[in-house]
Amino acid sequence: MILFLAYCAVLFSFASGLLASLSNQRQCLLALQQRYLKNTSAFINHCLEEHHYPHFLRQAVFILLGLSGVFAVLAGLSVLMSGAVLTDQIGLGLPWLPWHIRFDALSGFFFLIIGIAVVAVSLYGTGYVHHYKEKDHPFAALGLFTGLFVMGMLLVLLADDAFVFMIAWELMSVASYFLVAFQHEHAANRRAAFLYLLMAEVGALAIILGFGVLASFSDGFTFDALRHAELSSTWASIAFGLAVLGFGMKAGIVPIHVWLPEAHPVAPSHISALMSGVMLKVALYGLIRFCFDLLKDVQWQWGVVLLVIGTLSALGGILYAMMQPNLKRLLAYSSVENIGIIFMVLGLAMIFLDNGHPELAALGFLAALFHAFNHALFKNLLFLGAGMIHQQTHELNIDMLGGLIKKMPQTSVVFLIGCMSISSLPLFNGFVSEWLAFQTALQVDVLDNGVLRSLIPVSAAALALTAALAAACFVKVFGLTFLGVPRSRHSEKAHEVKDKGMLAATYLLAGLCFLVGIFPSVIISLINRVSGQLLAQTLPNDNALSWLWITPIASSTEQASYSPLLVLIGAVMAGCVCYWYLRRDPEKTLRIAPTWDCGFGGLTPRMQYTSSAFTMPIRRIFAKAWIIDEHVNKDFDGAMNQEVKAVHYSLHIQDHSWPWLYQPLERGVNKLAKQVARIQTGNIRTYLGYSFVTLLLLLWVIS
Amino acid sequence: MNWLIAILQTTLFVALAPLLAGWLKRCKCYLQNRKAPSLLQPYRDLLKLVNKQPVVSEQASWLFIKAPYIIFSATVLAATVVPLIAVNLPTSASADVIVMVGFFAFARFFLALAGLDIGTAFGGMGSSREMTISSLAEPAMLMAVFTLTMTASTTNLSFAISHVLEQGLVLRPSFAFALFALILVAIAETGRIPVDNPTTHLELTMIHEAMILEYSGRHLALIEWASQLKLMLYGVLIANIFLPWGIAQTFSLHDLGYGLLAIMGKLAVLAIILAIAETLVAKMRLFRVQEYLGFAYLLGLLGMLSHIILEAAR
Amino acid sequence: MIPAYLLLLITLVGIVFFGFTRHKADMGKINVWFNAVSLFATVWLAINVFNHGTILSAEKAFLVDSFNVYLIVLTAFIGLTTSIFSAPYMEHEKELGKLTDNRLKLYYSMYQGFMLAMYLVLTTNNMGVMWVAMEGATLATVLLVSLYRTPESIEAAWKYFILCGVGIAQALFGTILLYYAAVQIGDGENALLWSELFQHANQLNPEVLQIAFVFLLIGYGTKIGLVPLHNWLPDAHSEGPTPMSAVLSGLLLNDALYAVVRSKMLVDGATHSDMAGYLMMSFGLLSFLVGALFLHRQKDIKRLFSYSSIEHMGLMTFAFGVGGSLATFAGLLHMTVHSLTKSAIFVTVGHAAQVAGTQRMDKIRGLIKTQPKIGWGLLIGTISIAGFPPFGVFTSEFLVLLATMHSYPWLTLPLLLGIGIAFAGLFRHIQPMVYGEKPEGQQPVKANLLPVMLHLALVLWLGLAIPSFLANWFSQATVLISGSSPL
Amino acid sequence: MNIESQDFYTQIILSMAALVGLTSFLMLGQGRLLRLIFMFAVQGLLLTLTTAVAAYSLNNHHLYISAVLTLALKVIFIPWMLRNEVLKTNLHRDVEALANQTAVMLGGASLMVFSYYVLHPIVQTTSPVMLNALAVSLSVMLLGMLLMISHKQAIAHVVGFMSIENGLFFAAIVATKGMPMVVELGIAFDVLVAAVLFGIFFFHIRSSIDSLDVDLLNKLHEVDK
Repeated sequence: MILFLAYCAVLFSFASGLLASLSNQRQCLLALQQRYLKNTSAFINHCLEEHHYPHFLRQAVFILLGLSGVFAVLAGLSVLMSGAVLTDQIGLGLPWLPWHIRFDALSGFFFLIIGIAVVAVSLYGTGYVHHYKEKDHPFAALGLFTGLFVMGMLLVLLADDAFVFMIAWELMSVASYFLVAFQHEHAANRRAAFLYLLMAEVGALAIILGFGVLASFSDGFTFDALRHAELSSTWASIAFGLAVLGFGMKAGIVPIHVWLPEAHPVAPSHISALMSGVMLKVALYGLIRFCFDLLKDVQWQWGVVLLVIGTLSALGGILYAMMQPNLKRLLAYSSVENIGIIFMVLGLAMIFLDNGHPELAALGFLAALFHAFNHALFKNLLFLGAGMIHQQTHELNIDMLGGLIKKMPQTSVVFLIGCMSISSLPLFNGFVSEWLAFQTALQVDVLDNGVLRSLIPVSAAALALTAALAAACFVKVFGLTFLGVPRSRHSEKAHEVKDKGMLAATYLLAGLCFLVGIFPSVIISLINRVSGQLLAQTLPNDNALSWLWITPIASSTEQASYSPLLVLIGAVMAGCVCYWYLRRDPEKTLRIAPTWDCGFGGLTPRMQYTSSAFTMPIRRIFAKAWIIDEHVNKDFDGAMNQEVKAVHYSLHIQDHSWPWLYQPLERGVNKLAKQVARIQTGNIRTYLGYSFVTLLLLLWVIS
Repeated sequence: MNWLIAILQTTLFVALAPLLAGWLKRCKCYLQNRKAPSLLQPYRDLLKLVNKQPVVSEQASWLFIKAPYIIFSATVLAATVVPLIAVNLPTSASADVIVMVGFFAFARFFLALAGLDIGTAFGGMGSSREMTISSLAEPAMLMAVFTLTMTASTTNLSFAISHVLEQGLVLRPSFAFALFALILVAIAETGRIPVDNPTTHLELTMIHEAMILEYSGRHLALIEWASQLKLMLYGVLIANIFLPWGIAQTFSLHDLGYGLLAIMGKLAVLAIILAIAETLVAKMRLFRVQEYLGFAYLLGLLGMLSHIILEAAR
Repeated sequence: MIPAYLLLLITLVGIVFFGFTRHKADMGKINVWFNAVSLFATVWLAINVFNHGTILSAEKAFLVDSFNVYLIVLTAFIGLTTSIFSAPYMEHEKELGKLTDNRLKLYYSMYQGFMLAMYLVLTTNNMGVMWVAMEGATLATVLLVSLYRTPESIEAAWKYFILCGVGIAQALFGTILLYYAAVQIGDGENALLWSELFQHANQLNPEVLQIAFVFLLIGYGTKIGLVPLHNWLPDAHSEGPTPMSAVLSGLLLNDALYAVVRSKMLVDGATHSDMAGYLMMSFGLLSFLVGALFLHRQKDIKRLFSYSSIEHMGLMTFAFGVGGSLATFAGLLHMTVHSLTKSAIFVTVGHAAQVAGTQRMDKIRGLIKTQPKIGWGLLIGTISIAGFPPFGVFTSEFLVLLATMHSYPWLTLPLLLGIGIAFAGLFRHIQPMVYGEKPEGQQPVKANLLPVMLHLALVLWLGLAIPSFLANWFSQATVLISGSSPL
Repeated sequence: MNIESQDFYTQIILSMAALVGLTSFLMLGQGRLLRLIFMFAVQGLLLTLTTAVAAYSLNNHHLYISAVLTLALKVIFIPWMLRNEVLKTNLHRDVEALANQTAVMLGGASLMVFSYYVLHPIVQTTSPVMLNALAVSLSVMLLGMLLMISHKQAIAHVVGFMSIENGLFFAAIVATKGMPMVVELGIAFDVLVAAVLFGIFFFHIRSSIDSLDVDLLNKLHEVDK
């Protein structure tokens, strides 16, 4: 039954894709209708009319997509509730290896994440894709590959053998590649798509090899077989390394993250939302499945690796994000940061697990999955918000925006909520998972290893730095985008989004962000089942997860406790009291006056702080983190060229891993190819010489 | 009963904050041999501001008007967490020290947004600098706090403090480091000399003032009050974590009164020290701040390490 | 066995017919019909084999077992689809004035001649006849490579002729040595029959067979296009008419590999060393890597894909060299999917070249905007050949990787490198061609993309699920070759 | 083994082998095309004789047919065709300057040794005669390739190609008493067609680069100059 729900989710996504691919086939459909259905209902005719058809088709496609999301949520919840492990086989694949399907708590949890995201996106989609011109950007391609993309992600979660896992994984990659290349008239997008697909390929190969290592120590590719592989710790570590490389490539950890900020922003916004919010989670799922499930006995050194990588990614991600003037690129970089945080906490979980503290491992695991969940929520929210802004202003450069809070009040509210959750302020979901992460890190005292005992707190402080920087970053985003005075005509002319669906989607996500922030224990109890199944260890005490408190470590509030609800009540009380007190007599209402301009007059929007101005102190302080080239040239004129007529300022900030990692590789391959090409001389006698020498060589070898 | 005391303690916090500010100003005046205003001057200012009609820029959005209330209540919530005169209060269980830092972040977030809302260069400058400094200060502070929480193996302040009390006077090198780090952070966070100068409005140097330049009337009052509260919060943190003696562990009237006196005494001393420091030290350039906070972070780290290596080594 | 004879007869008739036909208008369609009939014959043959297992004709001249039966059907199928594509294509070329009627006659009759040679290579049981047929294939195609009579095409044809001729001569020496080893244990007449040799393989003289294998490998390897014997391949592919490139890549290379594998089976039977395997592995790996690197420097679209053929043939050779059930199964599967995909790609490439009026890749732009079918066809085909699921190429590459991981873990690194490099090499060229705005002067052409769709659909099917009868044949062939079954 | 202990047939075969080897050596060193072709014809003739002898002494009748075929193709038709080609293009006047001829000859000699070395493992399974015959034919084949590598003229290439065929044929006759008839015929047919095609190609090549120097066929290369 539960499995049936899961299958429904997959099939509906596929169906939506297929339906979308019909968008250019109106004639054929008409022909079919005339051929077969003699007495067609008025509705069908209505749908098939010239000007209605595309509209109805889009509706139908997104409805199907939404259904798949709903079913995914249902399936996920039900499997988490029942705590069952369902397996199945489908008669596809290799003759001796049918597709193995397995649906357990872990998959269920990620089903939940994907489901929510997909529902939101499908609500949002109809309104958003409206402004694409059919001629340049055919809806057929968009819808088809969206469906396949979602289907791929769901299948990855269901896979129970290496083969179908890889098929689903690559389906996901390829489909999303086509979506990244959807607006392929810009060279930048093409380049991004190429880079993306290349990275996906390399990552996938690494993953295959990871499975290969396991498979060569066991019989067959089913996960059951792989689970029972007896590996030496060296081979296990090799497999782990390959897995981190492969899944990390997709998850976008530093320094192999460069494709991510290129690829995610150039897709249509609702796709960026799916890619950044959900696909990264699928990569995470892969890593968890590989490390905690297939490679049973985790080694703490792996944990340290993840911890270090995670810390790097978190810091690097947020620092790079700070410097981006492009809203969607910024969001993409902040995904790198969040993935980094998740990796850190997973690393902690591994360390605790191998040092014999499974309950703390469960805590770390909890924090990681919870943060994954939250990130999916608010990153989707923010990307969808960015999409609305883009749709209304045709502008993503936040130096060109501003003052939107008055033009788009509803959007601004949901976006604000997104910003607050992502910069992990109390009362919102981001804070809870970060709090749990800190709690995990603070349990370091139980460890004996001095290195770990001193390493973990440092990384905890790095986490703190990350959080603070994130807050700064999103103050910048919200402040420059929505507040202040419009900086361009586009943002001057912006209006609130008309489409109900788009607003509904964002409201849904924003509401979830808030509710999860207030009642985290609901989600936590769900995740607890996951860790129960995977680590055979839940949090020490179940009553710790009462609806009111989270006290993850001990049952009493002895060690650490957080009760969002009480906090909320307190806040509301305090707020109301002073509000009521201060607003009590009516004649002291506000007086509206022009802004104080220091008596000079003529404040212009250009006097406001821009993105690069806002982040200038950070840029000065962490100057080593980027490759900055900053130019100020002044045009002089007047007598003796003394007076400055105009000042030109240009700032270009680049990632370190371009010159250090990517360009060397590219150059190397080209050079090698150039060398190799020299054997194709064009002279036939040389060619004969080759075959001659080869013959002699082989003859000499064998005798 | 407990809840009552908790609420009482919070109100005490709110009520006493301006007094501390007044006392601090007074000390500085003595030191700089100026004629000091009365201790109650801050209260008068607040009252005056509250009764004025606020003027709001025409470019302001709803966020600008709501922000002061949010900031104030966030700070008040932070105050509920910190034990002022008594430990083991129920409110301190609802949120631990990390949440308290969270509240500060919350207030700061909205303060910075409010600064950006009007769209003047001052506001942007202020928020940019504020966010920079705080994002450097936060890890340093957490390092300092973690030293304590790892010693007491809890992040719940009141339990941590009572843990320190039970142990009695132990000379912990880690605490010395942590104390110093926390003081540095407190100075940075509350915008005192040498990081920021609350009394000047010189655009080259001002940080906090630049953000609230557009505020007036009750809004300004709330924000001022919140910042005084923040100052006091840090003071109390330092005082009660590192020398908690005198704080009430039972809720008898005698103990509570004793606790109140004790904390007031400690705060008075701290204020004097701060005043002396502010008189002696000159304000530093903005881009030296990271060295300053880096030093604070280093101290926090040293505290942590010395805890791990010297005190809890296995 | 009748269908096999029928097959050879049809193609023979085809040669003669096109040689002397009068009505030149619709030779293309007639060609399609010829191939259709041969496809029918092969299917009939396949059904027979399916029902009765291995078929050995009277006096053992022909042998159809589970190893070559599907190759035969595949050959006929690709022959048919390519002829479907070539009918309008050659018409268009004629309208462009590149060809005359007589050359078209030559083209079609040689087309049939080539098919004849292919069928003979596959069906014959006699290693000598196999050699003759292989040489015949060269002779049949060499004039087609120079069909356009441009200096380049003549140069290409000459190189093709000489290199393959010399190579094949070495293969003949290998065959003679084989015969020499055989006559020592048996009578003269049957001594070249593969079935006989295979039965008595363990009695054959190992030293002689080792030497013989070297010659056979180099000889037929020249035809497979193994580096460093590959030099003729890109020239011949790029300069000949596109349908020719399609069948060369799709069929000729496969059959050469088939010949090598047949001889390897004998050698393995005789010598109980892995010498043959190691030779094939090293050649395969070398070709794979070098082919992948060459991809990066191509300017001509057909050259590009001919190098990708080299690369894939290298992979197959490697797989057969690794031996073992998994790798062999993968090799067999890869032969199928590669020839399907590659011929489909060449079809689209041909049309793309006609759309842009050139084969230079920097002139071909914005295909999707110009003619979506061709653009998407090329893109999907490339995706499939680059080894992305759910296409069949992925399945075989997956298996090869795992098998290698199992037996020679460290060889997976070069494999990985090769796949990555090859992928980058393909896409850095393909993307700009299919995407982007259409340049002025590019006009849609009359194109029949049915073959492409058919092929890609089949490859997709093979990637998702391998039909049982095919799976049986594969596994039986695997048992024949590697001695153990993957099932 | 010493030759006097062998029967007469074997002695003939061995001397033939020696002669065939000699001819390919002469071809290798030959700069003038007409002489080259003549040498080739001589080699064909020797081959025919060998076949005839083998046919006679083993009274294996189908070898007679292959002898006739050889005569027709390799002694008469192909040399005639090549000769015409040479005369038509006035190539009989100029001598091709072979790059470091001595090295090539020495290389040829060492090849002979090499082929003995390669085929040596076979010796214990068979009579030394066979070994010698195989070795000679292998070396003839290698010398043919060397000829193609060292000569520039397309015609020389054809001669080399055909002499490789000769080597193979010699091996087939001597070592294995002739291949099965089908194969024999097939090979002969292939050689015929190949010869015809060569004729066609000479025409095409001349019409495209009006020369028969294969070094001029170098448009299709991938070395960026």
